[in-house]
Parts: sequence; C-alpha cells; structure tokens
Amino acid sequence: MAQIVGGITTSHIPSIGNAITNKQQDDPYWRPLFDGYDRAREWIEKVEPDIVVVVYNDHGLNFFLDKMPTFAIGAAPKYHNADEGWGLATLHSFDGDVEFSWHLIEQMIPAGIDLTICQEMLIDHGFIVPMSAIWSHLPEWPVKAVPFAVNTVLMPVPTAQRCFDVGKELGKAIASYPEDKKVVIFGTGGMSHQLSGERAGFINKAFDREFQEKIANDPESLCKLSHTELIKLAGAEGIELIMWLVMRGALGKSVNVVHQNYELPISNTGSGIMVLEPA
Amino acid sequence: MAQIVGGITTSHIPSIGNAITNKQQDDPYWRPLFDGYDRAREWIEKVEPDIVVVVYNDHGLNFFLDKMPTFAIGAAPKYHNADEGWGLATLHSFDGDVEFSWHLIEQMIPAGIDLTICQEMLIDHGFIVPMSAIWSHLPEWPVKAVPFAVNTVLMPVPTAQRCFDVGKELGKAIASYPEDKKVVIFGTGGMSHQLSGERAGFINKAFDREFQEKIANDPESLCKLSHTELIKLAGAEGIELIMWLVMRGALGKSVNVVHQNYELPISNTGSGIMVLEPA
Amino acid sequence: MVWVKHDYDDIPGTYVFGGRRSAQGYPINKMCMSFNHDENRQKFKKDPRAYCAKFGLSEEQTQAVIDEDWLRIVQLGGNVYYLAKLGIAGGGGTVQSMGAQMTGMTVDEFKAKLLAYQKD
Amino acid sequence: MVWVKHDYDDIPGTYVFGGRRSAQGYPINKMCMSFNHDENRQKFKKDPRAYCAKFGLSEEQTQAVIDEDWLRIVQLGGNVYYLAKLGIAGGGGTVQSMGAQMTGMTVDEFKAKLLAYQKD
Ligand SMILES: [Fe+3]
Ligand SMILES: [Fe+3]
Repeated sequence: MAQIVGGITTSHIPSIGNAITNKQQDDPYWRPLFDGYDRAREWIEKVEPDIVVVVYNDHGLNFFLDKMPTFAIGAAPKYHNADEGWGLATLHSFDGDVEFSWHLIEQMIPAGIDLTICQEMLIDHGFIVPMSAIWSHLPEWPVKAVPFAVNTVLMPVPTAQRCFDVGKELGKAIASYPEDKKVVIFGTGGMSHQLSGERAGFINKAFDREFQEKIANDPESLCKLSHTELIKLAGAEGIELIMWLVMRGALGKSVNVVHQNYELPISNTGSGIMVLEPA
Repeated sequence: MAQIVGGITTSHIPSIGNAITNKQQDDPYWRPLFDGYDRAREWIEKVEPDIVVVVYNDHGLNFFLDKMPTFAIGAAPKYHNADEGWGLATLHSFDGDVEFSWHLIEQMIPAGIDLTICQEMLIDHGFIVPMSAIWSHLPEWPVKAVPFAVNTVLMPVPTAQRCFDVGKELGKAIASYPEDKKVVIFGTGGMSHQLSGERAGFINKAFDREFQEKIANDPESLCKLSHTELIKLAGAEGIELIMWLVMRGALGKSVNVVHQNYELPISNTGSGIMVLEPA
Repeated sequence: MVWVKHDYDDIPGTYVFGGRRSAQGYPINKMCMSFNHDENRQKFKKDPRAYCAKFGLSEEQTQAVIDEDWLRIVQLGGNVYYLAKLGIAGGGGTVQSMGAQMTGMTVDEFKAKLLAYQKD
Repeated sequence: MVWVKHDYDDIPGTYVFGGRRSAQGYPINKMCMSFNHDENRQKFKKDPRAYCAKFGLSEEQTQAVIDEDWLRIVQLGGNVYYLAKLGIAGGGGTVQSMGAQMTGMTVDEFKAKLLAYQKD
C-alpha cells in the first residue's frame, strides 16, 4: 500500500526560482532561506519518496478566468513548465504517475470532491519553484508528481474548512493505493503577503508564526478563519495559505515537526518552511 | 427574491435539433415527440420565466479531456453556440445574467460544491437542443440563461447522490437571490441509450418509465443507483440521467407533474419530457 | 503501475470510458476535437495518415481510423462523443450508421431493432 | 442586475478579486494572458493601443495600461497575477516595483518597509 511519509510547507515565490537560476543561494540575503530548504532536502533524501503530490495554485499558465476550477488534479504522463511572462527560466518537465493519479481521482470524486481532471497540464512557478528549491542540484527530478491545483485567485475560493476536508479525502485516497509507494505532500503558497492595492507590501509576522504553530498542532482552529479574516490578517495573496490545509488534512490527526524556519521578507512575503511527519 | 417556478426534463438528442432546422415537426415520426414539447411550451408561456438554468453535459465543444470539470457553471455575458462537428446548424447566442450567475457561485462554492467557474463558455447541443425545442418559433431567446455542465463523459462522473445534493444547493442558491426573478431549471440528457460497443442501440422502456415516475415521487431511491447499475439498466450514455437529479434536487421536497410523455426511439434513445412544479 | 479494476469493466458489449481508456485513446480523441473546425476536417480528408501522425496516434489506432472501424476505435480508447465528429461532419455518417456498424447490422436492421423496443 | 455586497469589499487598500472585478477586468486580464508568449509581448510593445483594442479594453483601461498606472489598472479589474505578465516580462519591472508604485514609494522605500517587518 502507498504511504504518506510526510508533508512540506513552503512559499512558491518566483524570486526564489530566480535566485536558484542565478546560483545566489549563498548570498547573505538568501542563505537563511536556503538553510531551510537544505534541512528539507536532508529529510527528503532520508525518506526517499517515490511520488510528490504538490498542492499549489496556478497563476495564469494552465488556467485562466475562462474556466477556473476550484480543485484540479493532474492525470498526465508529463507535466511541462513554460514561459509564464514572469521572467523565469523554463525548467524541465515532470513525469506523472498516470495510474496513481487516476486512483486518487476514482476515490475522491465518488467521495463528493468535485475535481477537474487534467490529462494535459502546464505547471507554473507555484508548482515548480518548491521542487527546484529541493532538487535543483540534480539533472533530473527524482520523483514522479501529481499536481493538485486550488483556486486562490478568483473569489469565491474554497473555504479553509473545505480545503482541510478535501485534504482528508486526499490522504485516504493515497493510503488506499494498492502499490507500495512513498508519498510526500507539498502545501505551497503564502505566507502573509499582499501584492496590490495601497496595502501592497503588507506582512504579518505574528500571524505567520501562529499559523505555523497551529498548522502542526491545531489545524481545526485555522479552518474557522473566514476569507475576510484571512485577507485582513495575511494580506490579499496570503489567502494562498488555505492550500497548507489541504496538505495538513492529508497527514492525519497529529504530526511531528521535523523542521521549521521562518524568514522575511522574501521578495514581498513571509516565508515559512516546515517538514511534518505523521505522528 | 428569485423563485423556482418549475423544472423540465428532456433529452438533448442532436437529431431533434436537425428535425427543427428541417421543419419536420409534423412528420409522423416526429409529431408525437413535438406534442410533448408543445405542452411544455404552453406551460412555460404561462409561467413566463426570466431565467433558465440548464443542466447538461458538454460533448466536446467547450470542454475536452485535457480539463474535464465535474461541475461547471457559466458566468458570462454571452454564450455562443458553434460548429461541433455533429452536422448541426449553429444557433444564435444566449444572453447570460452575470450577477445572477455570480450569486449562485458565491452561494454554492462556500457550501462545498467545487464548481469550475466559466466566464467564457460555448454551449453545445446538450444545452441548445432543448432550448430550440421550446423556442424555435421565436426570433430571439426570450430568457437569460445559466449553463450548468456536469461531466457525464469521463468516469468517474459524479454519483447520483452527489448530483441530487448539488441540486439542493443550487435550489437554495437560486431562492436566496435578492431580486424578483422567475427561474425554470432544465434537466437534460438521457433517457436510456447506448451509442457504442456491441450493445449499441440498447433501450430500456420499463426502466425509463420507472425513472420518470420516481424522479417525480421518489428521487431518493434513484440516488442509490450506482454507475454500474445505471449503465446496465440505461445503457452507457443513459448515465446522463444523473443530470435530471440535479434539476430534481433544486425543485425541493415534492412536486406536481404538470405534463409527462414518453416516446421511443428518438434516434437511438428513449425520450421522456416532463414538466414539474414545486408542490 | 496499477490500473485498478472496476465493476463496470465487465458489462457485455460496453466500453465504459474511464481513466485507462482515456489515457490510451487520448490522441484519437484529441484529433477528433480538432474536427470542430471544418478546415481540419478537410486537412484530414486530404491525407488521413499524415493527420493522424500529427496527433500521435499509434499505427493500430491510425489503421482503425482510416478503416472507419468504429468498434476497433472504441476498443483502442476512442469515445463516441468525440468520434461522432469524425463519423458525422468528417465522414458523412450518423450516430445510427456508426452504431449499426458496431453491432454488425445494416442501418435498416439497426433502426428496426430500435423500433422493436416500442413493444416492450 | 444585483451585485451582492461582500464583507471583503471594505478592507482598506485592498481590491479583492471576485466576480464583479473579474467581469469588469476580463479584457485586461485576457490580454495579459497572451503575454505568456513573447511574440505577443513584442506586438504589444510595437503598438500598445492597437493591441488593447484587439482585446476590447475600454478607453479608461487602455489609458491605464499605457500609463502603467498599476493601482488604476487594479481598480479597473486587473488582477495582479495576470498583470505581472505585463509588468515583468512585458515591461521589465518586478512585483516589487509594481507594489512600490501602488503605494506611492520608491522601490528602495518599499524594500525598507518590507525589511522593517523583521522587527515585529
Ligand atoms: Fe502564489
Ligand atoms: Fe448527450
């Protein structure tokens, strides 16, 4: 049977991708952040996952406002990155695990999760920056992937509670796959940031710290946050934090925090890397 | 407040569209079917709806297997028909009611229905054939529309129970719209038919008759049908009948049957037209 | 690599379209989607084999398409909703002529079979 | 025609992107999506006004785009994720330079403001 060996939380800020492309990891500005990724990499090299499920939002590469799914899942043999107009290098493609993806789909839709099934899917910085932060030193990605996209762009985005509940179903679906596979789930996006309006450049360190503590030990309390509260506390784009709840829902009742750090500002954003293991 | 004044069930068979285009309504083969539509039209001219919500499946005009939503809703100012390669005349466009659509979306997504939001949406024969069967005598469509697309093409399609539950949320959402609007909901597709395989041309009259009776008086029992049971009983494409349950869920606890007929074969299909009013 | 089995896999004469078929038939169905545009239907007619190659159909899939062997196409992952674009506007058939061929009947026999359900 | 009001409409300095803004800004955001392709970025640069017209931007929206007045564009329905395609690969800016302009600061002032949160 497949097994969820852990979860990783991380921002997916494009400038992290540029720092990697430009080999700036040891610059004084970037070193503390990449220390966090080094710890995550050490852990991941120990657990040796076969598959990563990456919970992220698309920022206008695969999806547009013409057809905006609340939750979308990949079931493609290959996931290509491409020019998204953000000035990022285009990275190499990910292999999918088509049968594993379909198993998740065939468990989740009958459980009342109304997924959009994607048999072709371009992956943008929301997906690939975290992968790059862990594995840029390798010539090829050492895992297969399942992209799991959440609408965090166009209101109404799914509620925090719904994200957590969807995560629970995702976790059950993974655990019921009949083949031995080790799976790591990435919850990407956030933490607090706001990119537009007169309030652009807003960060909330205290909130981010509390969110990190609660995502590990009291995720149910985070499920009660309304979108308006989240936007007030974490900034308009801080709403991306609902994606951490999908990951957390999949990990089960309690977790051990293997690693945790927090840095700000990374570009406009509070950045929190965490490595969690099911307890 | 908006009010659901009734629901209409109907197949959306392309050949009905061709019969209308070719003005064959009075041919002996077609007359009994169009008698049913005449009764539905009489009813609809009496209730004078402002808006129709059309529950249908796309057959490869707006959606493809690259991105297949379980449930998708339109929020566009215009919905255009187009060549879908089925040899049908391209009909004129429908006006949307953008604010009404957004109200439904803003009620349903927070209620845990994971819609795909479509701000551009082409409508295929699944949507437009029933509209044409009612209103082909008018130079313009006399109502605004909300397309509500359900995946019935690619398994796993949503369960019958999920369709009914989604219909209930749709009904609540409509009823809470603050403006006075009269709304009719179309549940399209079916009834029994199978288009491919050695079993192509399968129809099940007894099942269709029972389904018509139960959709009115005991929809909960239909919710218990598994996909495999439905395909065995109604044919592979008879699975479209799950869409009638979305309509029925929206109508509320009990209904009066204003009109009902059943004709077969219409092309390869058992055709059941019903007009239901909330009791 | 495990395709999980479904209870709908064993319905006689019925090819339920799910993940496994959709993955296999993706090139066929994607090609058929292109037939929503008449210029693509014309391109296909001019050189079917080259057109199939552009969408990555296997040799077996290509041959079935060229033969308009609908049952074989379905067995190789084609879905009837997309195939209709090839069979109707592309090929001048109807859903009934496609169904008749898949059941080994003439169109008249197929129609008679459908009519017979009236007596059920 | 009723746009229902939301409690997120009144967060100061914040333009939450929902139905009303998305409907209004659809042409802006659709144009920005085209900037995923460099040839479109070049076409835009050659004749911004003509390019905006092709996507049906209003006169006000067109002027705001030509002025690179980010706050105004956001107020007229632009979403920052799509606008970044215009501001970065299209215009040579950064998310920070766009943010600085929207808050009436220089980029250095904006960065200093962000750094100051370390002390919270
Ligand atoms: Fe993001
Ligand atoms: Fe249909």
